[in-house]
Amino acid sequence: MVPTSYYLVLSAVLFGLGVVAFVFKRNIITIFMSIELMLNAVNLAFVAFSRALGQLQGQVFVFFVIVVAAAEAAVGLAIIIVIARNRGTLDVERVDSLKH
Amino acid sequence: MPVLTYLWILPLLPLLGAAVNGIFGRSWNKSIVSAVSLSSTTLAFIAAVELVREFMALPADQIPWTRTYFPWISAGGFRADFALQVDQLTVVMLLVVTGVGWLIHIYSTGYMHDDPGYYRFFSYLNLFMFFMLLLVLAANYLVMFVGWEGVGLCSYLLIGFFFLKQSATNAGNKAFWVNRIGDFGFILGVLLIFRTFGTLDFATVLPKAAAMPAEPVGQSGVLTTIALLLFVGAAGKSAQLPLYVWLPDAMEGPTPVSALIHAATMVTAGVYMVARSHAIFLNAPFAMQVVAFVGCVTALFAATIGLVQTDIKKVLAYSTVSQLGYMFLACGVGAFSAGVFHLMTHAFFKGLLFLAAGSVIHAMGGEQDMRKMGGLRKKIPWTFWTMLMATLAIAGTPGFSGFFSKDEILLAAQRVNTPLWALGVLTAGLTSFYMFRLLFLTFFGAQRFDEHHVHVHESPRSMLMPLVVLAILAVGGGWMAAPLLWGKANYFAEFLSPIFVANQEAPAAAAESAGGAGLLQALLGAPVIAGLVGFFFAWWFYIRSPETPRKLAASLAALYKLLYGKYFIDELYAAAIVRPLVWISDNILWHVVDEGVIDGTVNGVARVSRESGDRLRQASTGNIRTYAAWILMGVVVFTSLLLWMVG
Amino acid sequence: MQQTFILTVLTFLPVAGTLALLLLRSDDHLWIRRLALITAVAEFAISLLLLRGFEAGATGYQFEEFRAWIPQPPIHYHLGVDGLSLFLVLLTTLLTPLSILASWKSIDQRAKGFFISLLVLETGVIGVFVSLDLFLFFLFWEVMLIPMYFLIGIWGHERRIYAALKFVLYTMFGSILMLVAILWLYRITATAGYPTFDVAQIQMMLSNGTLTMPLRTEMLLFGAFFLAFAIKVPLFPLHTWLPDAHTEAPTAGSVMLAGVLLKMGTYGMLRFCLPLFPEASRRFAPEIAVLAIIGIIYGALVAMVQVDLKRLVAYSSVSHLGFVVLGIFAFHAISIQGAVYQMLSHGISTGALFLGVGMLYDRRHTHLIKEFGGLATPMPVIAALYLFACFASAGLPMLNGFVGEFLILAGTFQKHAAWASWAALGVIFSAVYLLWSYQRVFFGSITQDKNGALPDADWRERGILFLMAAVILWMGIGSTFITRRTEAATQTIMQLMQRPRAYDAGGSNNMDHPAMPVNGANAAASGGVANLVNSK
Amino acid sequence: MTPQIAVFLVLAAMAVAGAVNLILQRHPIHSALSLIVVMVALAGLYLLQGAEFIAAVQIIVYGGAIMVLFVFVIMLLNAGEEERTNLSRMARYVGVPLGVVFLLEVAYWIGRATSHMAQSSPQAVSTRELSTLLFREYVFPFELTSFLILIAILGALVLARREDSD
Amino acid sequence: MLPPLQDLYRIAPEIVLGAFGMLVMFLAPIIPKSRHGVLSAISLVGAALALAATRFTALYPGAAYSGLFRADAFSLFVHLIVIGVAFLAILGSTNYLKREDLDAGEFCALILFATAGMGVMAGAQELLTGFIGLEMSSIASYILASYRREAPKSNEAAMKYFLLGSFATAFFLYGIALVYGATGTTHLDLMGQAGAQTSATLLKMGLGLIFVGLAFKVAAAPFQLWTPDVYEGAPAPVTAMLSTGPKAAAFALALRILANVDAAGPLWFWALWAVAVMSMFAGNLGAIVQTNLKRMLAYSSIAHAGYILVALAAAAATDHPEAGIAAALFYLVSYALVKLGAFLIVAHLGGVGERNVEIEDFTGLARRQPAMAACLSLFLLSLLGLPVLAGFLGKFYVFNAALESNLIWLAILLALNSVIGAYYYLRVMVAMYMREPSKPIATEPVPWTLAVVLWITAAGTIYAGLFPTRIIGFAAKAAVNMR
Repeated sequence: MVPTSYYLVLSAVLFGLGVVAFVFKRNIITIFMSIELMLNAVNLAFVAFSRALGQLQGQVFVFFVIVVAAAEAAVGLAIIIVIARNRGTLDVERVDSLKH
Repeated sequence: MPVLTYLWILPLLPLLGAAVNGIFGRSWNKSIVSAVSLSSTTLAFIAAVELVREFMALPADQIPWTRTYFPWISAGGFRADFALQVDQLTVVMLLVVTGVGWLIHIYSTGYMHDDPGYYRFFSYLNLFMFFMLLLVLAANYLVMFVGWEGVGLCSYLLIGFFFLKQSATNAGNKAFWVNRIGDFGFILGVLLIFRTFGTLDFATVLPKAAAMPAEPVGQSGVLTTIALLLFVGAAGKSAQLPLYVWLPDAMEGPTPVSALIHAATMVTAGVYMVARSHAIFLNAPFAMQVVAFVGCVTALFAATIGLVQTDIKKVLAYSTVSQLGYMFLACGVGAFSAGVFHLMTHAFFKGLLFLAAGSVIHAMGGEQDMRKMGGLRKKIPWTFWTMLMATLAIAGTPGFSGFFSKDEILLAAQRVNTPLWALGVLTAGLTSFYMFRLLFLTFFGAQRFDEHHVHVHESPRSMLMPLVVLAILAVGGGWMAAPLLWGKANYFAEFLSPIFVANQEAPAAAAESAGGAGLLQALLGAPVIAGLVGFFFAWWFYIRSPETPRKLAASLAALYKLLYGKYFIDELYAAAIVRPLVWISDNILWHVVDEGVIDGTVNGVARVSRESGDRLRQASTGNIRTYAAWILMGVVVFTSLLLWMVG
Repeated sequence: MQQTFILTVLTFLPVAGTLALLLLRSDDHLWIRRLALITAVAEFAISLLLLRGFEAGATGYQFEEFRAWIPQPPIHYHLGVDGLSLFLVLLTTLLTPLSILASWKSIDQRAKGFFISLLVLETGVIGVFVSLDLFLFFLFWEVMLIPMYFLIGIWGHERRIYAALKFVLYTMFGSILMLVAILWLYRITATAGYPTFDVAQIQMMLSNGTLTMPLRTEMLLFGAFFLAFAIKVPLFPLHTWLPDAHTEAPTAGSVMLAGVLLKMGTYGMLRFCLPLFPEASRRFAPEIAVLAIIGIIYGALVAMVQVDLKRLVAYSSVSHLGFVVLGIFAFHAISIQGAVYQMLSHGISTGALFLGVGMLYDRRHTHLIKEFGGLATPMPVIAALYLFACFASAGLPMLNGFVGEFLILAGTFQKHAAWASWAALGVIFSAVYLLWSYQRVFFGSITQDKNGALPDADWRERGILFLMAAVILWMGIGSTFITRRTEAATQTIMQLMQRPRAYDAGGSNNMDHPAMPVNGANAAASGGVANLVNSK
Repeated sequence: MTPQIAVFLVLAAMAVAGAVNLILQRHPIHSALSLIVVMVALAGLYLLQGAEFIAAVQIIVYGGAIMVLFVFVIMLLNAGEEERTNLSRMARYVGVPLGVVFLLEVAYWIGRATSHMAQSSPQAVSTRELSTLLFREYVFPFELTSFLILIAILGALVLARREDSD
Repeated sequence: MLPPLQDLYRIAPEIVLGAFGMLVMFLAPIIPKSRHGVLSAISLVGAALALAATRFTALYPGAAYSGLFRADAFSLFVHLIVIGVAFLAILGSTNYLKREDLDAGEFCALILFATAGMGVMAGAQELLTGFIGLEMSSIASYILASYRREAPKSNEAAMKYFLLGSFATAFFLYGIALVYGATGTTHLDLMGQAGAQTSATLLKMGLGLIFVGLAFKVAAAPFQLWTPDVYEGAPAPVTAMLSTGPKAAAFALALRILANVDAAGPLWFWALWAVAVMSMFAGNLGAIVQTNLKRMLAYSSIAHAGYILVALAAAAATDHPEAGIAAALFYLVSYALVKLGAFLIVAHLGGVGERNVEIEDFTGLARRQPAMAACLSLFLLSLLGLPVLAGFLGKFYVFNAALESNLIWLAILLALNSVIGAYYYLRVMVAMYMREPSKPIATEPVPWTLAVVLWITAAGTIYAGLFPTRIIGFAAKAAVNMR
C-alpha cells in the first residue's frame, strides 16, 4: 500500500516545482505550462484525498479542474497568439510596457 | 442741577464735535469746522464750570456723585457699568481739562489755519477731549481704561497728524506702543483688582483697599502687586522711566497738541490714576517707595537731558518728563494733593510754554532749532512776555505758581526721604538752568537767522489770547495752595481732603514739625536758591559769555555727548529689544520655526508620502515575474504565519 | 415645544439659492450677483427672526427640530440653537452678504461657480452651528470643505492650489480622526444601552451618570475631537495652513475663513470637548493653555515681520484665536463668555480687515506691503475705516475686540494669573504689528506713481466698511446685548463640566430615567444590526 | 517495499524529473514534452489509486488535447529558445528561492499532517458511480462548465481572429 | 431525475444571463456590424430581465442543487450589484465600442457570461461551485481585457491578468484540495460543522491558500501588483466592470466563507488585518504619484479593497460578524456606483484609442464640459469619503464595524489613509477646475447612453449618501441570514 502522504508530498513537490517554474521561466508558453503543472499537482492531491477519505467527490473535482484547464488553455493560448502577433516576442520580460 | 443730573452731556459735547467734524468736516470750510469745534469745547467748559457750581452745593453725603447709565460689560459674574462720577479730584481735573483744552482749541484755530487737515485736527482734538473727560469722570477702572486708551489713540492720531512725514508716524507708533506696554501693567492691575475685590467700581474698591492692613515693605502682598502694576500703566502714560521715550518724540505732532496732550492733560493721566488709587498705594508702602524713587530719578534724568537739547520743543518735552517725575515723587511720598496741585499748575505753565514755543515757531516759519533763533524779544513781545512768566513759574520763582506746587512736593519729600529731597532740589536747579537757557537762546542775544528768509511776525490774536490767559494762571494759579507757608489753610489741599482722607499723615507730620519753622524756611529756601543758581549759570553761559558752553562741551565731550544723545536710551532699546525681537521674529520664528520646522514637517509628510509612493510604484516594474515573486512572498509569509503562529 | 422650521430654512435657503443660480446663464454676471445677494440678504433677514424669537436666559436649545433620519445606527436630523450658536449663525449670515458685495466687481471669472460655492459654504457653516447630532455635525463640517477648496483653488492667487490642498488635507486629517472618535463615542452609548449620536442626549446621559467611560478612553476621545478643532482654530503649532489659505484666497474666501470657519473649531471645543469630556479637558488644560499662549505671542511676533498684508492679518488670527482657546480652557464662566464674544468680534474685525485688504487688492493686485505706502492721501475713507478696524483688532476699549479680550483675561486671571499675564503680552504686540503695517501702507508720502491716482472707496465699498464699523462700535459698547443671550449656554457648559466624574463607580444608578426617548433604545450594543432586521 | 510503492516511486521520480526538466529546458517544445511526461506519470498514479476514469481523461484531455494544443501553438508561433533575459531581480533573487522555500514548507507540513491518514485500499471506482455523482449532485457545476467552454470558444474566436476577417 | 423546479427559480438570474449571453453570441455573426446597437439592446434587456429574475430568488430562498448553491438575501444583494454593474457597463460602453470599432455582440455576451459567473460566486455554498463561478468570470474577464486586440497595451493587460490570475487560481484550487482533505467536504455549511476529522494543519494551509486566491481577485496587497497594469491596459469600460463586479463577487465568496466556516474567522483575522493595512497604504501611496488617471483609479481601487478588508477584518474579529458584513456590502454598493461612473467617464473623455487619459489631459475640463467635470468630481469626492455621498457612509459603516470589533488601530489607519487618499482625488479636481489646459482637446458630445449611466450612478451616489436606510437595512438583513 502506498501511504496517502506519499501522494500528497509528491503533489506538494510538483506544485512547488510549478511555482518555481512560473517564477523561473521567461517564455510565456512555458510559464503557462507551469500553471498546468500546478493544476496537475492539485489533481493528484484531490485524487489522493478522495481515496483517503473513501469518497468520490475528489475525482469529480478533478474532472472539473481538467475542464477548467482546457478552457483556460484555449483562452490563454489565444492571448499568447495575439501577443506574439502584436509584439513579435514571447519573452515575458519584454512585455512590460505597462508599469509603475 | 442740570449738569450733574445729565452728567453725560459733559463728555458728549466734544464727542459730538468730533463726530460732526470727522464725518462732514472734509467738505466744509474752515470757519464752520472751527465753529463746531469751538462751540463744543466752549459749551463743555461752561458745563464744567456750571458743574463746579452745582457740585459745591452738594451735601457731603452725595459725594462722589455717581451716575450709572448702562451695563457695558456683564458676563459670568463680571460686571462693569458705564458709569460716571464726580468728586473733588474730578472737579479739579475737569476744570483743567476743559479750561486748558478750550484755550488750546482757540489757539489752534490760529495755529493750524493753513493746514489742509484742519477738520481732521479739530475732530481729533475734540475726540481727545471726550476721552479725557471720560477718563476723569470714570466711576470704575474699566471706564477709566476706556478714556485711558482713548486718549492714547488720540495722541497717536495727533502725533502722526502730519502723516506724510515718516518721523511723525514713527513717533505716533512709538507713543502708542510704549503706552501699550504700560497698559499691559494697567490691565493686569485691573484684573488683579477684580480678582481681589470682585468689582472695579471705585466706590467699592477704594474703601475696601483702605480697610485692608498695610503691607510691610519686603513682603509682597496683593495691594503692592496691584499698585506696582497700576504704576507700570501710569509710567507708560506719564512718561516715566523707563517708558518715557515716547514723549520727546511725540513733539512731532502740531504744537497745540504738544501743549494740550503732551504737557497739560493726557500725560498727567498717570498721576491722576495713582492719585485716584491712593487708597491702594497707601497700603502698599513698597509701591509708594518705587513710585517716589522712579518719579524722582525721572525728574533728574530728564532734566539733565534737557540741559543740552537745541530743539525748543524737545527741551520742553524733557522738561515735561521731569515735571511729571515731580508729580510722582509727590504721590510716592504720600502728598497726593501736592501732586495733583503740581499737575494743575504744570498744566498752566507748561501749556503756556508750549503755546508760546508754538508762537515762536510760528513766527520763525517752522524753525525749531534754538541755535537758529535769538533776539526775538523785540519782534514778538507778547510771546516773549508770556513765555517769561511761564519760565519764571516753572523755575520756581517765589510767588509764581510753580513755586508753591514744587515746594510743597519737596517739602513732603523731605519729610519722607532726604536723598529724594536733595535730588529734587538739584532738579529744580537744573530746571531753572535749562528753562532760562531756552529763554535766553530764543529771545536774547544776536539774531542767528537770516531775516531775508524768515519773516518774523507776531502771532494772530486767536493765538495770543490763550497765551495771556494762561500767563495769568501761571502766575497766580499757585496762590490757592499758598497759605500753608504762613500757617493758614491750604485751600487746595483742603478742597481735596475728602478724597485723600486716608492720607492725613502728611499734614499731621507737618503739624508735628511745626516747631521747627526755621528749618522749614531753610528747606523751602533751598529750591529757590537752586533756582537762582540755575538762572545764574544760564545767564553766564548764554548772555555773559556765550563761548563758555561750547568750551565746556568740548572739555566734557563724553558727558556732553551722552546728554546730547539722551543717554542713548532709544538706541539701547532698539539694540536690546526692538531689533532682536524683529530679528528673532523674522529669522527664527517665521523662517525657521514656521516655515522650516512646522511647515517643513507638514510638507515633509507630504514628501515622504510621495516618495514612498514613488518607491511603491517602482515595485510595479511591469515585469510579470516580479509580480509573481511578490505574490509568492505573500503566500509564503501568510502560510508560514498561519502555520507557525496562529493557533 | 412648538415645532418650527426656521433652522431648516436657514440652513438650506442658500442651497435653494444655488439651485436658482444654476438656472441662470453663466455669463449673466449681473443677475448672478443679484440673485446671490438677494439670497444672502434674505438669509440674514431670517436669521434676525431667529434673534427676535430667541429667549435670553432660557437654558437648553431653542428652535429645536427633531426627525428620525437613519435608523441604524440611529441618526437624527436634530437642529437647535442656544446662545453659543445663535450669534455664530448671525455672524455667518451677516458676513456672507458682505462677502458677496465685496466680490461684486473683483470676481469676473466664473462668477456663477463662485457664488454657488459661497452659498454652499454658508449652508455648511450654518449647518455646523445648528446641528445637535454628531453625525449631522460632522456631515456639515466636511461638506463645507469643498466649497472653500474651490474658493481658494479657483479664484485664489498664485499659489492657490498648494494652499487649497493644504487647507483641505490639514482639516481632513483632524476631522477624520474625529469621525473615529464620534463612532467610538457612539459605541460607548450603545454599550450603555442607549445608542445615540445626539449631543444633547449624550450630554444628559453623561451628566446623570447613565453613560460612563474610563478616563483613558475619555482622554483619547478628547484628543481626537480636540485635534480636529485645534487644526481648525488653528492652534499653534497646527496653524501653518492658515497663512497660506488666507493669503491665496480671494477676499470673500478670506472673510469667510477668518470670519466664521475658524470659529467652528472653538465652537466645537465649547460644544463638544468641554461638556463631553470634562475630566480630560481639565487634565489637558495646562498644555493647551500653553499652546494657546504661545500662539498668542508667536502669532503676533510672526505677524509683525510679514511682508504680505494678508499674511499678516492671517497670523493675527492665530494670535487672536489663541485668546479664545485660552479663555475656553481657563474653565471660568467669565473667560468662556469672553471666548464666545471674542469669536464674534474677531469675525467682525478681522473680516473688516480682510475686506479692506481686498479693496486694496482690487486696485493694485498685490498684497505686498512694500508696494503700497502713502495711501491715506488718495483714499482717505478706506484709510480711516481700515484704521478703525485695526484698532478694533488691537482691542481698543469701546470697540468690539476689547470686550472679548478683557473678559478672557479677566476670567483666566481669576484662576491662572500667570496664563493671563502672558496672554496680555499679546495686547502689546497686536498694536505693534497692526500699526506698523498700517503706517507702511497708508502713511508717508506716495512712493509709487501707481498709487497716486487710486480711487477712494465707492458707495458699495463705503457701505460695506461703514456697516462693519457700525457693528464694531456697537459690539464695543452694547456688549450686554450679546452676553445676556450667551450667559445661559455658558452656564450650561460650566454645569456639565461640574458633573460627577462618570468613572467614579456607582454613578450609574439612574438607569430608570433615560434622558430622552431613544429610538431603538433597547437595541443591544452588538446586536444592533440584528435588531434592525427584526424591526423591518 | 511493496510493488505498489515501487511503482509509485518510479512514477513519482518520472513526474518530478519531468517537472524539473520543464524548468531546465530552454526550448518550449522540450518543456512541453517534459510536461507530457509528468502528465503520463500522473495518469499512472491515478491508476495506481484506482481512479481509472480520471486516468483516462488525463491522458485523453490533458495529454491528448491540451498538450497538443500547446505544441501546436509553439509550432505555429515558431517559438525559439528562451532568451536569457534577467530583468527581474526580484524574481531571480526572491522569487525562485521563495518558490523553493514554499515547496519545502508545503511538502513538509503536508507530509507531517497526512502521515496518519488512513490508507484505503485501491478499489476501482466504477465510472457509473462517478457519473451518477457528477450528474446528480454536481449537475449544477457541470452545466456551468458548459458555459465555461462556451466562453473559451468565444474567447478564442474574439482574440485569435485576424483583423481583416470582417 | 431532474432537480426540483424551485432550484431553477433560485438560479433564475444565471439562467437568464446565460440564455441571453448565448442569444447575443449567436446573433452576433448574423447581424451586420453597423447595427450592433441591437445586440447591446438585447443584452440590456437580458440584464434587466436578470435583475427582474432576482425576484424569484427572493421568493424561493434556500439551498439549491444539493446544497451547492444558496439563494438568500446575501446572494440577492450581491446579484443586484453585479447584474446592475453589468447593465450599466453594457449601457455605458455602447458608444465606446462604436468609437473603437469593436464588436458589440461578443463583448456583451462575455459580460453577461462573466456576470453569470459572479452570480454563481455570490450564491456558492460549496467551494468548487464557487471556483467554477470564479473561473467563468475570470476567463471572460481575460478576454474582455484584451478586447482591443490590436492595441498592444490591451493584449499585455490580458496576458498579465491571465497568467497571474491563473497562478493565483492554482493556489486557490490547491487550497480547496487541502481543505477538502482536511474536512472531507467542500460544502461550506458542512465544513462549519466538521470538527472531529478536521486536520488543523491542512485546514490552516488550505484556508490560507484560499485566502491568497481571493485576495488576488480583490486586488489586495501584496497580491495587487497586476491591478494597475491591467486596469490601465484594458479598455476603459472593461476596467469599469473589472474593478467592480468581480471584486464584489470575490468579496462575496470571502464573506460566505467567513460567515460559514468557524475556523476561518480566527485564522484569517490577522491576515485580513495585515492585508487591509498593506492594501490601503500601497494603494494610496502609489496613487499619489500617478499621472495617468486610469492608473490612479486602479491604485485607488487597491486602497478601497483595503477599506473593505477592514470591514472583513471586523467581521472576522468577532462572533457577530453582521456589522462587518453589512458594512462591506454597503461599501461595495457605494464603491461600485462610483468606480463604474468614473471609469466610464474616462472611457468617454479618453477619446479615440484612449489617448487622453493622463490627468494632464483633464485640465480645464470644468470649462469645456462642466457637467462631466461635476460628475467626475462627485465620484471622486465619494471615493474620498465626503459626507452626503455614498462613499462617506460606506466608510462610516466600516469605521463603525471596526470599532464594534475594537479594531481601533485599524480604524485609525483607515482614517489616515483617507487623508492620503484625499490628496490625489483633489489633485484631479485641481486639474479639472483650477488649471488651464496645456493642449487643445476636442470636446465630444456625451452620448445619451452614457448620460443615462452617469445620471443613475450620480443619483445613486447621492441617494445612498443621504438615505442609506433601505440599502443598509437590506445589507444587514443579508448579513444576518447568511448561514
